[in-house]
Amino acid sequence: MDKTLHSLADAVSVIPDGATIMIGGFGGSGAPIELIHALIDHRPRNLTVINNNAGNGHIGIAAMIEQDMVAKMVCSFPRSKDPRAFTERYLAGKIELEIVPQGTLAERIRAGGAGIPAFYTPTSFGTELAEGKPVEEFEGRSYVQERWLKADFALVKAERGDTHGNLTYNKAGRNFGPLMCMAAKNTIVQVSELTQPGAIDPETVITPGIFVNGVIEVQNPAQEEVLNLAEAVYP
Amino acid sequence: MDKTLHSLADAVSVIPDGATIMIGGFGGSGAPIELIHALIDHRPRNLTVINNNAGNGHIGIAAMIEQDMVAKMVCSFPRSKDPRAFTERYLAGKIELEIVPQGTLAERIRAGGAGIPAFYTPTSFGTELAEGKPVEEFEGRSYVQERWLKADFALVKAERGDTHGNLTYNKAGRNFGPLMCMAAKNTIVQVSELTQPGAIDPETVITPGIFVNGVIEVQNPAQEEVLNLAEAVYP
Amino acid sequence: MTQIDDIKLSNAQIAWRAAQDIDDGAYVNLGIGFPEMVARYQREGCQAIYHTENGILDFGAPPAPGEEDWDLINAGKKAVTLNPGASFFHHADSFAMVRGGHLDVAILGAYEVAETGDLANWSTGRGGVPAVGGAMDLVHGAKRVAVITDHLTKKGDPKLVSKCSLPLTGVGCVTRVYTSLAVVDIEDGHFVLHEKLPAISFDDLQALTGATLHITDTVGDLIVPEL
Amino acid sequence: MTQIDDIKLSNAQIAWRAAQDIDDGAYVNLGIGFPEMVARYQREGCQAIYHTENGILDFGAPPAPGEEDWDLINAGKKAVTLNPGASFFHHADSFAMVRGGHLDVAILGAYEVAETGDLANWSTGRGGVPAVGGAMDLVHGAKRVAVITDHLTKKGDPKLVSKCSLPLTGVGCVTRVYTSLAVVDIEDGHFVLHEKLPAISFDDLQALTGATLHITDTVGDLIVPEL
Repeated sequence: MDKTLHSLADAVSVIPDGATIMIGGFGGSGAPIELIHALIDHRPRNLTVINNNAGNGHIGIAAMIEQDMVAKMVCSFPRSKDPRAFTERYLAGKIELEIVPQGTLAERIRAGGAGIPAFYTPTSFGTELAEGKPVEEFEGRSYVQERWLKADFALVKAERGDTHGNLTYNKAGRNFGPLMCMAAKNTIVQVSELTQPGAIDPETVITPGIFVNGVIEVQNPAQEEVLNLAEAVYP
Repeated sequence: MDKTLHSLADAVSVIPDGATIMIGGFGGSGAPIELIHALIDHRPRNLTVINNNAGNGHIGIAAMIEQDMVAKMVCSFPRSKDPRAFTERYLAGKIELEIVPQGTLAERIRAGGAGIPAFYTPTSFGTELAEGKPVEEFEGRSYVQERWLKADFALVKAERGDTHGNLTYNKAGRNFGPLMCMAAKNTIVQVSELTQPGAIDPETVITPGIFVNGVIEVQNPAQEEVLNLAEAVYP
Repeated sequence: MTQIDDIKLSNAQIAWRAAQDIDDGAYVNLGIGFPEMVARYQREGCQAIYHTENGILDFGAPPAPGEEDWDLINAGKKAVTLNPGASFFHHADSFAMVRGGHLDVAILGAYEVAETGDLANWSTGRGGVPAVGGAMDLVHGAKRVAVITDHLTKKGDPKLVSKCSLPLTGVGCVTRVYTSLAVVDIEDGHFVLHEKLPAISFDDLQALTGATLHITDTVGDLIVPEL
Repeated sequence: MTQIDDIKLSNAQIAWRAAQDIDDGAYVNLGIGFPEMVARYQREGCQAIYHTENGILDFGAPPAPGEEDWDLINAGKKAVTLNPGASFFHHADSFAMVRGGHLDVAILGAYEVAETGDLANWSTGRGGVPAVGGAMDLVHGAKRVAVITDHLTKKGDPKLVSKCSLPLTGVGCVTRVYTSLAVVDIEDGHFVLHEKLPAISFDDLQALTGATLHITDTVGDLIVPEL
């Protein structure tokens, strides 16, 4: 078994129009810029993108939005230093938004990966984000029922990987990565260093390979924040 | 801040009669034998114990049962090589049993730690273990509603720990430990090696200290399976 | 009727047959006991990755006697070793793998399997101490749930039945049964005969089966090496 | 009435006051923006442990300019450093800490706080792009949810009200409000005045507050250093 992918273009070539894609990252930390830019080259349209944010500047998810690839964003915080790509299209009614509290977003993704179709959370009870959702009382307190979130694909950035798909992450770049790996039918991961099985201590594996379908090595990957500070634009 | 506990006796002295206690371990792996035996010395009664199993031989949880400390076991598999302590009392109606599918047990404990009062699982649908539980259909499939599980105390065995309560585990001894640390009001952990904060790589911490109330160093801890092979008895 | 005991497969042979359907790189959970035997008969050139409920992926063969590390065990509490690429995780992550549909196949034992795919394998319903372990999770999680079993109970009753009489482990979950006499698929609420021992006639096999055996395609010969 | 602008606390002073209630070893989440300032004024000998939603426990001060590691950021996407004893975890574990009641205190900003403890701090309700982040999780998770805020809006309206007019972040969640004029507790659906600036009279403070200020015990003087 070898899950190695041999080019970024190949890695994302399987993603069709209309796909739902989870993209790892919190702001720029953990954003799989090289995979996203390869996806922009491939240019599927009408995508639903699940990410904590909605892009920043003119690279990464913001660039996907600028290229009119994204029909809907599912996120907790569609704001950034330079949110124009999303903001303009949202205010013009050209992109749909599902706003989800951050912890609920994380838990819905985990639930999708863990086979839990629904769960109850105190989060959002009594607010407009709970409208239309079932409410149930447990032990005298009210909770909102939330559903799992799954995707056709996940694009994730990790630090070390092996050819079986075992992963470690870099610092707070971990964020949604391990959850999204679980919740997508096809999880594609870019790693800074691709190793043979056995090179990662089994105690320190964060994402076991069972959750990963393909790994591609991208040495010295770009950091979204650094690109934005340099006012980078893609393509 | 220093969560160091200075004796096993002190560590468990806060556990009163009637407490609900989660005890880590899967069979002998991860069983916090020294903490359990200190608890036997302290001898609270009428306890509810949550563990995957129900003791083996005449040490650990089996010895707690033999000392008539346990009123109820919550577990998935109350069988072992030498299950007499539990079996005899169970068949005599002297100990209560709540049998929970293993994955549901794990998820209920995680839910307790994560503030999720209830969730839906396909597990046990249509079986006698789902009797009396709400059933709901999602996307054409039926699921059983399960509730969170919490405890007053957790007794857990870890490998390395620091004085802030950050933990790593040893191999498959990890099992329920990280979940139980989350789900108890007061989590007491024995570690083979107690270090200062900073000694454990932040990337490799399995249980962050926020989930731990007290840590005590027990160097070269006993392994339950090894004790049982030697036919050990406690006290 | 043929003397069944003379022709039926041994447990090792049933395990061997089940192992032939496991692909290279498949993620597999083997139930405690008899199903663990399947790992011995992996096809040449195929390396499945074995999952154990207690938090290991890609464990290997048992260690040499005396070399056991009792913190490195499988769900049956037997000592194992690690393959390169192994990982450890806690129980909630382990059952996220199970429940979340990440395992390619789970192979379990059975008291009874119904033509509807219902499985009874955790309780004889006769009192004693109930113990379920991870069976109820596995049957609703793996992409494919297969059973290996003798075709008959020790008393000679069919284990393949129209409706389970024992407490259920799961509803409509089994899709293939490897028995000592046949390989039977479960499709749309029916047993469909996939392979049978050449030495047994269809009618004899039907007589030993508690529900109608359907035939939708050529029935293959169940041929297994001496083991 | 006193000239409020002459006597009211600066944001730094409000943050300082809130910091005085944080114990040594407390697990604390500070909202993005103004609340982050609280970390600067920790009491002598007190070392709180700061949590950030994006998966760090025990992060420290910002790095020197030019030393930023952009994979080491807080929820406000600002670069941070690590203290000894820090740990990383994924977002579901991070919000298990939040939702599971493991944080001792969360300190958040507010548009409005109602005497019922309701908080509005995520949406001005005026259109634009909604963005909630982790606020709705934090208000229902931490053992203690406190707010720091100016006592009045920029237009001079009370931010402490009988009922929030803006979209809610959470219901009945806030238990203490540190304002530019007072420290107000929320108990059983009432504002209870805990401390006020010596320079403002109770009546003047009441006039600037959108619901009745109750007094159940001695009202302390809100005394804060120059900052």
